[in-house]
Amino acid sequence: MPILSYIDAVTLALREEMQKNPRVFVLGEDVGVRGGVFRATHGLIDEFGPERVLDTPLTESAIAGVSIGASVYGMRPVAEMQFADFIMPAVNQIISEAAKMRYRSNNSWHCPLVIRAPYGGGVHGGLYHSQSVEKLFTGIPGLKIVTPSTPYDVKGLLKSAIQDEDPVLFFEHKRCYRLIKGEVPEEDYTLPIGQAEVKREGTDVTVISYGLTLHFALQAAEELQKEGISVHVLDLRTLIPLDKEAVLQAVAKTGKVMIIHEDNLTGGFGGEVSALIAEEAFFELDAPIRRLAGPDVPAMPYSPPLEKEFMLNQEKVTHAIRELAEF
Amino acid sequence: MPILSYIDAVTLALREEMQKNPRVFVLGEDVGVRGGVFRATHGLIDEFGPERVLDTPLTESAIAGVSIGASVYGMRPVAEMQFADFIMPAVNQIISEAAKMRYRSNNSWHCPLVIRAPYGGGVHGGLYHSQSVEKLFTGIPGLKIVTPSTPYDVKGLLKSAIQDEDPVLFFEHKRCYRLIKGEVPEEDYTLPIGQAEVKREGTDVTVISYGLTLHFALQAAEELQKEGISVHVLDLRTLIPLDKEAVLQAVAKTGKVMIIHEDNLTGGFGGEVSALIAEEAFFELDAPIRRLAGPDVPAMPYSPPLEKEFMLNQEKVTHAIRELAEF
Amino acid sequence: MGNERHRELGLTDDQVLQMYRTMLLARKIDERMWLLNRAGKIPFVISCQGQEAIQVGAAFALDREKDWLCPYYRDLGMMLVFGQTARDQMLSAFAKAEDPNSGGRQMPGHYGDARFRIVSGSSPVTTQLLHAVGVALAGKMEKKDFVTLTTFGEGSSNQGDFHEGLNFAGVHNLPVIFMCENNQYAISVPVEKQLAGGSVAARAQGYGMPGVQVDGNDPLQVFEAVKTAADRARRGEGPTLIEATSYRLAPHSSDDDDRTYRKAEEVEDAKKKDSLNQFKNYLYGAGLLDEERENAVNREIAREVDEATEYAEQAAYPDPEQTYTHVYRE
Amino acid sequence: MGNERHRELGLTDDQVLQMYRTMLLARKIDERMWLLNRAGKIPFVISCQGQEAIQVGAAFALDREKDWLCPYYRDLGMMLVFGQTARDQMLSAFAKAEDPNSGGRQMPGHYGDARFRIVSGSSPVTTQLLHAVGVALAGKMEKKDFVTLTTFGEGSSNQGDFHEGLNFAGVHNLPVIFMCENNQYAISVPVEKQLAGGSVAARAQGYGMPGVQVDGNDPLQVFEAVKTAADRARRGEGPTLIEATSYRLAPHSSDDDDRTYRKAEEVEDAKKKDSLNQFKNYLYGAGLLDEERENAVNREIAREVDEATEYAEQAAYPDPEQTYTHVYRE
Ligand SMILES: Cc1ncc(C[n+]2csc(CCOP(=O)(O)OP(=O)(O)O)c2C)c(N)n1
Ligand SMILES: Cc1ncc(C[n+]2csc(CCOP(=O)(O)OP(=O)(O)O)c2C)c(N)n1
Ligand SMILES: [Mg+2]
Ligand SMILES: [Mg+2]
Repeated sequence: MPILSYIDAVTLALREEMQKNPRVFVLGEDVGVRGGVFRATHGLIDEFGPERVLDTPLTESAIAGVSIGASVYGMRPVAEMQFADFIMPAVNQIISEAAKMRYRSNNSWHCPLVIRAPYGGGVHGGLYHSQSVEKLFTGIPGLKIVTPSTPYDVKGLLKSAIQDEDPVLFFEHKRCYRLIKGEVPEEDYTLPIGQAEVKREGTDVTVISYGLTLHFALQAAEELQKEGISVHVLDLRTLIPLDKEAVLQAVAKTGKVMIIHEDNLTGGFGGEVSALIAEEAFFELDAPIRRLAGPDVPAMPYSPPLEKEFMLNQEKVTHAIRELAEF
Repeated sequence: MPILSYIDAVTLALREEMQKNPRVFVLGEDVGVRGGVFRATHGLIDEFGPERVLDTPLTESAIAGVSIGASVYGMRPVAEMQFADFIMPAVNQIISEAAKMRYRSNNSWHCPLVIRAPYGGGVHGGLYHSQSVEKLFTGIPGLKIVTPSTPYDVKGLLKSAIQDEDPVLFFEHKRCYRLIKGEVPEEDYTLPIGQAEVKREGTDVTVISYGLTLHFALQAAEELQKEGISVHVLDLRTLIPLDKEAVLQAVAKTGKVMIIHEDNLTGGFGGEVSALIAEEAFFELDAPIRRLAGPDVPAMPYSPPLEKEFMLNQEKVTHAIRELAEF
Repeated sequence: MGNERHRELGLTDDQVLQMYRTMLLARKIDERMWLLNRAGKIPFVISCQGQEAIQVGAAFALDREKDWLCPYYRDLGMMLVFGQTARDQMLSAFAKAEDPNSGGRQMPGHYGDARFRIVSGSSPVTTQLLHAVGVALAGKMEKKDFVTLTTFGEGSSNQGDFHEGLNFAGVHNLPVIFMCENNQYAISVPVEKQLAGGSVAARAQGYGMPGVQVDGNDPLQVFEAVKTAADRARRGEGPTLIEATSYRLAPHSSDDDDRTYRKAEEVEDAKKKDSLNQFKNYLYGAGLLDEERENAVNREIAREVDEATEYAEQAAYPDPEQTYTHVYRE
Repeated sequence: MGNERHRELGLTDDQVLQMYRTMLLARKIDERMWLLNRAGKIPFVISCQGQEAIQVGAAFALDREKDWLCPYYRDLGMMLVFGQTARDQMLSAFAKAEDPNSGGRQMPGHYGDARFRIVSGSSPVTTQLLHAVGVALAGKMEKKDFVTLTTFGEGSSNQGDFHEGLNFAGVHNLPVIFMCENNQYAISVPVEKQLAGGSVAARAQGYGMPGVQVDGNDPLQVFEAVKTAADRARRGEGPTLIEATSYRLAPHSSDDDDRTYRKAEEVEDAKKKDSLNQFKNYLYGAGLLDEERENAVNREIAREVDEATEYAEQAAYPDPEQTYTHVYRE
């Protein structure tokens, strides 16, 4: 199987879906000739022409709103927000419009669109090119939220997102783009949205995570294995709909739970996962539910020592899991 | 002490602060001659003139952004979003700008502004005049989020918000506006932002809530008292900063916790409160942590039977608490 | 007013009578809703009164078999032209299960009807402009020749989405018509405090598209402007901005009290220009209407409104279980 | 170019020399940053190259003791006029604790300096226009006579906040100057794909304010336009929109590769119009500069940039604990 980077899996999924369905098109800032500032849409304009690879004006609300209109008509727009931080001007269109189109029309209309957005830090992006914004949308019924961590999952889930009949926010961790590589089958496969995956089996501590921090968890698990601590790692992959069954099963495996994400602690999705567990798997628990997350400051600063302080890493994760294991 | 309605307490707090500080001014849609569509700014234009009671164009991003600029200069704008649902176009200004002004300027600049917004349902407002939007902002460090439930708290907290040196979102439950009345001292008092209050002492079940549902909890407690169930009711009053100490103490009181809010269950602030408890008061718990909240649908429908189904009420709350008490 | 104007515009006598009838039907449905509201039977009304000429004139200029609409909450007249009935309106007013717009989920005035290519709208103003641009983009991509019309108030024209929508449509030269229904108030805020420069149409130039101002009390002027814009759009010449000015004859909604911000005389003055009277006079002048025929139309419409009201009042509410459906595809 | 133009505008010989010197200093700081970036010493640069005349010309037209700025990320030249130094820029480039804009928290180019009434900016474009309107509103309320200048790119002028800001300023007749620095690209997207109608200045009419187009390679033209706008604003006559057109001589940022979307020849052509050369020639023609004096200026600036670089490179990073401070008032 070919080894692809995380971002190449994005491009591949887009290309395959565009080849298959002429109604799929991409739009966003610099997605055309430039191929995207991260190069996620590289080469698509050559293959599909400027009509299906649209450079839009610098207007996120329009990118979302026009996608809604086009998808209501029956197209399959895949919009790019250049950085997840810049999704903010589109919040009204996403929350008031996309999320509610089906519900408010009593199922007469729906808008099958995908919004891709690179999120997360560790790339010297400073306050506004490093944010995790998933928490803004996980509480909005009507949206699906996908946050893959591996190239394999990226391809399968992005293809599912494009085929989905409801609006999907597809958050790509930008630090993973070139850092994370993995096997990606050449064939046309999809992965179901709403299904978590056990990325590592273990018996002492259950880690629940997604995105970049999932990799820290896997590295930490490897490390801790040497100390005789066996870590069970669940990759949520999709935040909404949340795979509750998988979460509860993962908790039952060890009785000790650590939820990890890069988004700030307070209000982050970890709270939701924790609340689910505290309500539905309370008697499986052998220890308090721990969360390890970005600090409660407005965003990740630019200066290297501050960025480092904000970001999680293998060391911090290992330390936290070890502590919980010893609880 | 005079008995005031919840909305009259809003008006009174505004008037007092405007009298005291000439740099306090209000702005928003229809806040001038019309006195606000709910009449919260009624009479202010007569007392303070159109320069300090500004009817703005129909542009929420401008209302927030102009308030930021004015407050950076040193004014004390109190902006009204006509309905909390219409705060969405202002999300970029609130999250990217107001919340981060102090942090990003390393404390050189700050923006002491207040954004008031009527939220919540039960007023035949349909999908877009009934939403609870606090969950969009509780995960944004740099903002303070206040959600009072009584006229007394409204006056004290709104005055604190206006005097605060940081941006405050002040969410007023619109169903409370004329429904909830209470004693409000005439003197100039403030209440500290970030302090919860025990609104009723009890020993069997702890209810943690805010806004309209707090009143359902109090009514339910009254009812359940007759059945011999003693309910402890904590009113968060401020969501951010969260009064963790008060939450943990309230949990310790009974060991059984029910968190109630009108906002949707998933992603609602209840998840955060539950996670706090599951991490820091785990060994105080005698039962799973329960959440009772709005259903996970996009918003509250208009048709009476659907609105009723969506809304919590005393009956539903009583039932849920009883169940937990019997656990 | 020359009484041959409609023929010069290519409208038959039957068509203008139909226009008048639809304007009147819209007005009468609206008036009935206020009565129902004041009687405590429906919780909310938002009114088309004063804007019927704009809505009906515009809709008649479109192709009702293929064109798309992204309307706003006052467009009752337009909905009737495109195919919705008095009964549909009343089902919506009573929030009954059969309401074709939303099954009773949305407040009245929140139109949406897949049968007639009317895209579902929300309450936050001006968002629909971008949907219209998106529909138009899709049409262009699919090489269809329909046009998309979207409407909005003059207050709403100050929202960011207006700017982003017109700019996008201009850059991509899309077959979309932006029509502002300038009724001179945004709730209590008059145009002077709302709209720098005072003219919505003047903004078109900044997007390289025609900006047209018409008398919104004259359905034929509106018809002509929209027809021209639609023809232009179908020829691939891109978008047009139209500003049709009239006056909001009723309070903003049943929750409003307009006496707090405008004088009764001002409203009375505006009523003198009421498009319904003006257009009726035109039809009288053209010999298309006389007292007898007018009475017949009035009776017909009254019956239609009565029947619709009765039906809707009797109709079933949605089942509470409907609260939980259609969040996602099922 | 008549070589007396600056005197006609009320600028002394010293002042124009100072303008030139500041433009050059900005360019040289910018060039050094690219070198530092390519050498791996700083992670990011965003450039003012090609826009120095706009920034310096505009800033000279303002009152540096009382006027307010809400700039954007390319306004290095403007920052220097208002009081920031080469050292300040380098401290920011190296993200050191002493960076006056943000203590190293923000990327370079994210200006903000309370000493000089420069409001802190963010990355999301166009938000600062509304802050400028707010500052201007506050000034008007407090009966001050300062003006507020805000700048932005032509791509950014399509954001909703542009529209809402100009409209608000127009309605309230506020002393604010909106200046677009049109460098013809928004990253890879050229004006034609960005800006319906092709002109930012043309949009002013839609807000009832003057819209002025000037050659952004000529600091004197920019000076004149901003001076006129500032005088107007101080007289209480309200806002002005200015579009100053030049060209972005460097890639969008150090993360960009502009060869993927524009031809080398196009950039070369633009370089021929480089404001630094043109203005130098003007000063030569006016007898204010000769080779000797030019060399002296060059040497001075080189030293200034060297010293700034050295200082900043040696300076301390913020302490990691700084991650947690100033979220709220402490
Ligand atoms: C984004 C948003 N803000 C506020 C409102 C509340 N609101 C409803 S209608 C209205 C006034 C609209 O005025 P205009 O656009 O002129 O339309 P009109 O009602 O006069 O037809 C306002 C402020 C809203 N619906 N959406
Ligand atoms: C809201 C938002 N969307 C996207 C970006 C990413 N971005 C940064 S600069 C830029 C182009 C800006 O172009 P223009 O306004 O012309 O200014 P220029 O850089 O050319 O000076 C883009 C798309 C951003 N900073 N903010
Ligand atoms: Mg209006
Ligand atoms: Mg540019």
